[in-house]
Amino acid sequence: MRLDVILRITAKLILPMMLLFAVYVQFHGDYGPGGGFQAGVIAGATVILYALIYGLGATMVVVPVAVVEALIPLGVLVYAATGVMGLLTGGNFLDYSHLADDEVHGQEWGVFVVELGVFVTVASTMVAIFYAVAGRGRR
Amino acid sequence: MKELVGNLAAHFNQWITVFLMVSGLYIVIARGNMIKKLIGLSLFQTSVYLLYISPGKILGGTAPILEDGVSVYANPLPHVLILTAIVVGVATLALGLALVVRINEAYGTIEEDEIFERDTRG
Amino acid sequence: MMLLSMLAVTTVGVVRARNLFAVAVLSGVYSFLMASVLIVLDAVDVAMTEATVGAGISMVLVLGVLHLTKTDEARPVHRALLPLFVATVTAAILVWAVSALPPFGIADAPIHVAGPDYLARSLAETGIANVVTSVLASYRGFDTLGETVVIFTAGIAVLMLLKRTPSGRGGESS
Amino acid sequence: MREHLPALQVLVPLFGALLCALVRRPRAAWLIAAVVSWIVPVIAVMLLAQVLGTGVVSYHLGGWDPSIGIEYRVDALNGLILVLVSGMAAVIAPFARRSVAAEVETGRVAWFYTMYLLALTGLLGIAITGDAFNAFVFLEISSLSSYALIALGSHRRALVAAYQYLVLGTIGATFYVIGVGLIYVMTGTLNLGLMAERIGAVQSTRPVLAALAFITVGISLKLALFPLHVWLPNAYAYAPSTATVFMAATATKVAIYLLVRFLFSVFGVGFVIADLPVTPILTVFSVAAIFAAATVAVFQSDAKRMFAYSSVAQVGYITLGVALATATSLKGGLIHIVGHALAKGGLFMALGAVTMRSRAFDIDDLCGIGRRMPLTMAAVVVAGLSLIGVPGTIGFVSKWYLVVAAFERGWWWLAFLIVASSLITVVYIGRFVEAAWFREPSAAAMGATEAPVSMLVPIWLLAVATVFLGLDARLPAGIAEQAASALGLR
Repeated sequence: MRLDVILRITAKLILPMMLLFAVYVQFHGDYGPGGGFQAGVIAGATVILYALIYGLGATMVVVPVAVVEALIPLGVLVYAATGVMGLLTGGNFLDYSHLADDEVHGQEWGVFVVELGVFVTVASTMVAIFYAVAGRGRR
Repeated sequence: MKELVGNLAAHFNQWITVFLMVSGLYIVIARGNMIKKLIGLSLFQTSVYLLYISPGKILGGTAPILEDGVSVYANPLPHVLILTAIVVGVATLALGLALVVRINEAYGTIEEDEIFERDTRG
Repeated sequence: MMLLSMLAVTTVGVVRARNLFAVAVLSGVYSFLMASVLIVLDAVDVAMTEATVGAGISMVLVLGVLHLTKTDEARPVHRALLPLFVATVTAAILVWAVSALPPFGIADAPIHVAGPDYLARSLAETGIANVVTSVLASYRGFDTLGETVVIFTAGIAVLMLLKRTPSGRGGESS
Repeated sequence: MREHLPALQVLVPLFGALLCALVRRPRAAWLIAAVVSWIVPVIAVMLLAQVLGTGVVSYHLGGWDPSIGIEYRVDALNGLILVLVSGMAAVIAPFARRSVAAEVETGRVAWFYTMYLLALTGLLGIAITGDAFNAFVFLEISSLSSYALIALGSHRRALVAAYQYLVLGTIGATFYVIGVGLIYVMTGTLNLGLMAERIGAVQSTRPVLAALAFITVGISLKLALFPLHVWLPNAYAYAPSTATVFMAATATKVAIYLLVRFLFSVFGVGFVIADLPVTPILTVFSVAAIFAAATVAVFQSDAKRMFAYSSVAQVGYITLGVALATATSLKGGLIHIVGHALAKGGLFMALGAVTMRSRAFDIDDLCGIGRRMPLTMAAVVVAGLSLIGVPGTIGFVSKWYLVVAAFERGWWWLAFLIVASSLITVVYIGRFVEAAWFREPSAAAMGATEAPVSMLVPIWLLAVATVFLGLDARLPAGIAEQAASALGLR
């Protein structure tokens, strides 16, 4: 049990750091290595680590299954909808140039939102697969 | 012989790439264990990364993140392609492993020979 | 070169080992070595992804599934002549082809000369310094949309196969 | 909106798949799938009309020039494929509702339609794209969703079939990526059009030759060219009926399109056919497929497996049309793509209806089923006649062009083989029809009743189409001719 206490307290310290790192990787993708996919993997891993330490039940309260499963298509939807915005603002599909007043800003916005969509799908897929495998158990 | 050695040095990374690829492919075809096959498959896919990335490198260049004072960068396009390939690879692996779990439940084994045996018997 | 040789050695280990845990761990080692090679080749984004995916997700997935199945590989009952033949032929064609590729690391290889000049355009057109990001999300954004759809497909497919549904059977086959 | 049709062609099914995954209700999911399946052929027909009217349609995704971005490019060849794939989807939609409800458990129906729409997205994406790597991404979307669809079959062998397809399909896709990578390193582009322009300068270098080999083998795995077909019979036999119909009618066809695109557009007819022994090699494998697979089909006891082996044989006719590489032969191959999609789609649909009503798969258990389900089984006869190539059906038209193409080359033995192979088709179709119509009903057949209207209409639509296009093949022949001449075939 003592080990368990150490584990729980260490986890309390590490998990927020991991999430913070995920956020850093997400937003720093414009200037250094990283982006939605890598950040999504880290965020997903954070939830999985939480589940390993605090148990599946506790995790499913914080991150409910239904939410996770809805987020998988929502991430793709955010990406594709950004593309359609390009189409509606007078460009081609996935043309971000007209999303803001000038083209460069439009591109920056487009890339930002699109990476967010990738993040959502990647993180939620990882967690959903983990839930499904964990719910299966050994037979 | 000298030519061969010269070629080996110039293309060392590509020769290794070929070795990795073929080893992965060999595991996939030769082995009967379904998990081992999948690992071989991802080895095979991973080795392709080098085929794309190493021609993109320029000696004396740096990573394609623009900075003042640097003029030679590696070609960014192969990197993007391989990022996509990595994702495809892990997606395939996940689906394959899910199938293995279900096969193990349905047959009680993940060895191909035993599965075929059980199917023909019953 | 050291790294590449280590990669080759690890691969031999993966081929030979029969304990699947060992194979899983070795493939994790392989991924880390691959990531190091990729850094040497200036592909930092790819290296980061390979490390998180190969040594992270893949290994967790394999270990998780091994937990549900058994962990030792059976000895093969038949001889592996055909696979050896296929592998040898593939290797021969690849070596034959690859040894005629342009030499490593030169700047006037066709891939650079004929290739599109993302490096010159990225900052001016998208304001993004990491050219990999701008190519990924904008110039070839449609590939990345496809990539996200691949993740979505795999995610739903795994759920469909493994999740127990309320209606009971949990996908057992009769 | 008209200029955005190429993007919408792929986006409509994609959004449909996302909605299905969000809604999760079986009936709503079917409705979404049906609406999507009826919109996509409209888009495809409009695109094809545009191509035939004003020439090639090009669409720059993200507004970037094809040299740096991704281009969608529609000409007569892939316009035809788009119409075929989306048209088959439209016919399958009404059939799917009852069949899926009967074969897939309720909790997974919405996911089934998600996967189905993703497979459709993937196939349309491969067909429409003008970018070699983008084709790989969409190939994987369609492949992954196909593996999942097959695994939903009710027998445990469906899982093994899906696994085997996954392994071989991934090897095929990786071979394709290796090939594309080698060309990319030599030409510096991924755009198919630019590749075609630049490949001339490096066409006889070793990497490009190896790329040709890798791409051909890789795609051949996906299109199930004998002897790389081993995944197909089990996959078709154990997948849910709707999935079998969809894959048999579309998936291998799109792979064949990709092969044609690479051989004739990218590498170029002059190089591939004149300088390399592609014609003899591909001819040998095609003829082997036609005879070996048809012979195996004769000895199958499971009806679905029998028609699955028949598919391997029919793919042989199409690749034969590609191998001979003349305008006439490609016309034969393309018409055979259409004809086989219609006939085999109809046959597998009829089998799906039979499965739903009788729960039997073996031909011996289906004896006398014709008396209980006369309308379904009459359609089987019509579609079977087209598969054999009886005059008056589209199957005859395509084989006619193939025979003519063989004579043009002076290969009279090949013409003889094509005609002779039809006799094997007569044997296995005849065996099934004889059992269904002329034998005393078995226990399973006695319990069956005629298929519901929602299944009969699509089945008969396809059966009638094989006859209609058999009597008047001007439309597909005209499009195929334009496609062949655009590829530089004479």
